[in-house]
Amino acid sequence: MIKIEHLSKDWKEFKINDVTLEINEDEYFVFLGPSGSGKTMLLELIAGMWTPDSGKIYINNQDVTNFPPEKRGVGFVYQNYMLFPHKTVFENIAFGLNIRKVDKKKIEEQVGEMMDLFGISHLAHRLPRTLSGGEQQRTALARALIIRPKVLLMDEPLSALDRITREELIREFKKIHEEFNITIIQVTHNFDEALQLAERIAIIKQGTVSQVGSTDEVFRRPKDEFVADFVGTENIIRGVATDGEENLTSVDTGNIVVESTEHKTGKVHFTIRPEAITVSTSRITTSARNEFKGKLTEIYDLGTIIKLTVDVGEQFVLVLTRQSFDDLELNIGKEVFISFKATAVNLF
Amino acid sequence: MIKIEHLSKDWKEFKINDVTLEINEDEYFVFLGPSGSGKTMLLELIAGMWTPDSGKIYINNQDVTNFPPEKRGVGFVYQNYMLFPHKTVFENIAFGLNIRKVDKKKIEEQVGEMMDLFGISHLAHRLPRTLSGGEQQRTALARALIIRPKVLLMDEPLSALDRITREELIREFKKIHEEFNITIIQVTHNFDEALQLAERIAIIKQGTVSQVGSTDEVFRRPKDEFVADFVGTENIIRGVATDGEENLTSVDTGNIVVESTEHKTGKVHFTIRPEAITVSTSRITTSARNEFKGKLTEIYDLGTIIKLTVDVGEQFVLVLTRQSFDDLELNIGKEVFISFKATAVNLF
Amino acid sequence: KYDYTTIFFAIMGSFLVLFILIPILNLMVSSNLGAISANLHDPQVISSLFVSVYSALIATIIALIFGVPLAYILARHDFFGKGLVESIIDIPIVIPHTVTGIALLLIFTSTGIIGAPLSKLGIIFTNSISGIILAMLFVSASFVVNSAREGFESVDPRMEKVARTLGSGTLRTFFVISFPLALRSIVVGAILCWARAISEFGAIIILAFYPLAASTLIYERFVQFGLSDSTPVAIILISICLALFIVVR
Amino acid sequence: KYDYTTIFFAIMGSFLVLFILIPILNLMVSSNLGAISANLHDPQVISSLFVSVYSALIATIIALIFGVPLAYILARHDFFGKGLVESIIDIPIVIPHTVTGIALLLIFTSTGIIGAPLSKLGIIFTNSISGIILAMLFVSASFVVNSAREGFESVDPRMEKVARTLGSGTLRTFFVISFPLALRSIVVGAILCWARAISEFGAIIILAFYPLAASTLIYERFVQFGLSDSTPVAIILISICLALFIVVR
Repeated sequence: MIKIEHLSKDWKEFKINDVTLEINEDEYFVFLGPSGSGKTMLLELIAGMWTPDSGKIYINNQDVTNFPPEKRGVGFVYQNYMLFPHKTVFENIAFGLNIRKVDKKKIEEQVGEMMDLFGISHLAHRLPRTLSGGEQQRTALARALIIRPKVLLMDEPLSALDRITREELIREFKKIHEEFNITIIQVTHNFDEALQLAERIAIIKQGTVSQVGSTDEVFRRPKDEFVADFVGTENIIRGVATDGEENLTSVDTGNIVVESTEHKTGKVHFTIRPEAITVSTSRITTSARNEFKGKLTEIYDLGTIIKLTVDVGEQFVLVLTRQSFDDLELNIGKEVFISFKATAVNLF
Repeated sequence: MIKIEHLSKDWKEFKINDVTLEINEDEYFVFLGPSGSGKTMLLELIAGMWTPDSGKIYINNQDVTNFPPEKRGVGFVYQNYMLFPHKTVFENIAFGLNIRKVDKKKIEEQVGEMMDLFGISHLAHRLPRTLSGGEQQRTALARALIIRPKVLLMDEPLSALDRITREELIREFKKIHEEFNITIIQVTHNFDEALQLAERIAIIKQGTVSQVGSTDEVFRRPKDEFVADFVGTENIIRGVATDGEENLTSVDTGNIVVESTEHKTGKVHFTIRPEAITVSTSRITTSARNEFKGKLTEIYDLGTIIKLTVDVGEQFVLVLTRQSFDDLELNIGKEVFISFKATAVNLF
Repeated sequence: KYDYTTIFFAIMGSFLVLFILIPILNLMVSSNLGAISANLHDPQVISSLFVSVYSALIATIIALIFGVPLAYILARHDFFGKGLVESIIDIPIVIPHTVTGIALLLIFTSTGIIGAPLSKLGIIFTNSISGIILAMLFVSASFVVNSAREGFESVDPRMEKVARTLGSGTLRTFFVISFPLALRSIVVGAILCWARAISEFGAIIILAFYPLAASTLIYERFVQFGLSDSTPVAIILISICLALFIVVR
Repeated sequence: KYDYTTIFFAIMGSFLVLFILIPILNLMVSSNLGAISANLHDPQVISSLFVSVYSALIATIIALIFGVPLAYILARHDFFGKGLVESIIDIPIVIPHTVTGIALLLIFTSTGIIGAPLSKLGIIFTNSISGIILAMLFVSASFVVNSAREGFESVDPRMEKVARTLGSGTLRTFFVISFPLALRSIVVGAILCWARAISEFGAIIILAFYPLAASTLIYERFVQFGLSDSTPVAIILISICLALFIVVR
């Protein structure tokens, strides 16, 4: 549906460097990356707000690289709403139809429908500055969708909103995505947002695409240290990998040997997600290939969950619920066992 | 140690309204509140950067209400570091000693010690703009601590930093708090930060203190809907409370009846923290007084943990680890049982 | 409530405020209403006021026509030589007024490189309203450019980008979004431009002593009849300027 | 690469840039080096340049002494009447120059309310350097105040607050933190103030025709001997101003 080929653009401190990417029809796609990674510029390039230095952009198999924004048929929603402050909510939403010289009665009808859909009909004659953040973002969405774009581009649409409004809008985004048969590309730096919304994710790092895949792939198999660190894997440990028995790889960190089902040799990093590690106070027999005895060195009370650091030669971070924590009667210095499956050890 | 009595200040959109508060010697105290709640102004009032409209501030039993900042003996650290950009790291840290006309050799010695403590000795002759956020904040801390203040005030000191630096600095704050025998008051809008650092918390809401207590108290027994919502309790449900049997209170929501060990009658709200709810696929016998059968309606994959919504007449949100989730083989529409103890039901 | 430093600074600052305020207030009260009203019936005064007000208005309109597009370019684009263009726009502020008159006269006199061809078309700049407008435009155009630019810079370019995605072309976006949102700044710039144009004297006196502009008339009266005869005209002119200044604020 | 709207706007904008640039360039090349060098040996030219440069310098120093504290107050405090003070500081920009001269003369002449007592002390403002300085200070002081104020506003007040908690009093904080960090803006303001002072003509010619300031000399030469004799002096004066202007940029 959208095909980006070797796209590059260098402007001031912003940079897009040889990005190639394909986004499928009706997909909910998320660009995830830290601030300053160029993800907003990539989105604006798709919308035609910049001329790329090189590369091509196709929408529906049509080369739109040199099309101005008004000819691309994309809707755009910004973090700060960018409503026209001198126009009412109604006039803002009607803007795209007025440009298209749509019949006045039809405009009223369509804008009315849109306002109903987003529950903002009562705000029709208010000016943007009198609205809450959530109301403004709904107006911005209605304004973008009324021209029935093939693609909806959203730049950090939730970042300026409070937690409750954010969750409401996440639900509305999902609804829009289903009801409008629309391709959505959303930019965010918030991994939780990406997890809740995206079908596929591209991790953007310094103007390049670091990894593309389903949320689960990116989350469970981060491709490099940057992705792992960005998506929040806590355990990143170095070691030397050698072929082990039973088709497994043994990784020697100097202090412990960890087994993995992945294949790689030489100097490697491995990651294990905190929730893949089980903790117990006595040695138990399970199917986990990796089991180590160590000392509990740190306890962080994070409210909903407790985060522990266990030293078994290497430091491992793991999480558990408060109830499990209470049941195990853990305290600092206590001797504990940790175990994790060889399939949970991700090498790179 | 610090006593605030009926303190009020009204300035532009900022407002402090009749705040009375006591902070103990060597306590790590946190002002927690949403942005715009006036928590920074409260901190700046303690530092003497404003003249209050009314009320008194005592430090060490001395009325300092009309003292200028330079006479209060407090250290101050801002979110954006506020290093003097035309001075080197060394000169920044030495500033307070230069003002005090300390002997030049002594200054070098003391600044050297401070820089060693924060691991920034190699940056001594660099200008602030060439430093990373973490390095700048360490310099700001060293600058504030070198004059050995009785009180250290910190305004969102971690908000501008990345996750890893934040965790490093949290450890250093704890170290400073122990080693310097200092009272620390920190302002934040981040509940996790408060949980990890604070001995006691004051929740600030629109210029007033909404609740004061140990982190655990505030977290487990939010006093009103604002606090509950702000600290992130997900289950807030309305009902009518009546005295039940066995010295318990029964709360009828219209759809279910929940039992609580707290005492209140009439229209109430109750909260249950998501991690206090257990989910199972078959009815099990436990000590939990509240057990309901319902349907799993929503699953949110949050990475480390899975968040479920279960409809048992009322909607309950609960969290569990990915492993438990996999073990229970849950999917949307599945019939499940939830249970929670009467002691976990908080009425207000 | 305030510390000594603030009080000391406030006292120092008051001197400057009073130094500007007192001569103006003193001027306003230093002539009787009879003299002012007599001057308001003097056809020479009326005609000179008309010359000043009208020329300043034309200069402002020309400054708007050419200055607003320039301001938009400066607010939205980075290009090679941008700093140079900005400097050129600001130069008239620092050029001595009589030098401005000499520089304009050299080029617009009927033998000058621009004046010669135009004089064949019957457009004469020496001692004509055109010359006054020319001098005024030169010294005042930067006010329109700088103020309009500030106005355009305060309009988030992403707002224009959104309008573009909604189907609006660049020119239409300018007229429907950017211009209305910057209008306040443009109007302020136009009024400042007008006031600066009316205040000019040095360049006008060299380029076009006649037809008498109000500021030239004040000078002529002062030289011929002395202070008391020039004061009423000064009061009338300053009143017009201050009225407009208050509108801006 | 650029769309039609941008190109059209750029063309419109160029007119204004050229309108300002061409007369200045033309002036710079319109006299031979011989005439300029002859004028540089003319004691009347040298003395008039000295009067302008010196008076502008004194006016700038006075503006700094009183303007910087005022700028700091305006940048840091909100008080009743602040808008009025800001307006008063900006008023000289919109007052016609000859009106400024009349207003100052009325009050500083030897029979004026301030001039009378000072004349008894031997300080005379009519036809003296003091008068020229007075006129210059009136029209140029706002540049120092506005630029210094911007400088102080760019210094985060929380930086001053931190310095206070470290034991530094308000005056010391001003000199050790605020002033050094705003210095660049203050210097820029001072140079603009100096350039505006040197450019003044209308107020000076009324208050103090003698001693001849450079801009007055240009006018006198123009009236007595015509365009070609005033041009070399104009070139010398504009060169000084442009040199300083380039320093500011």
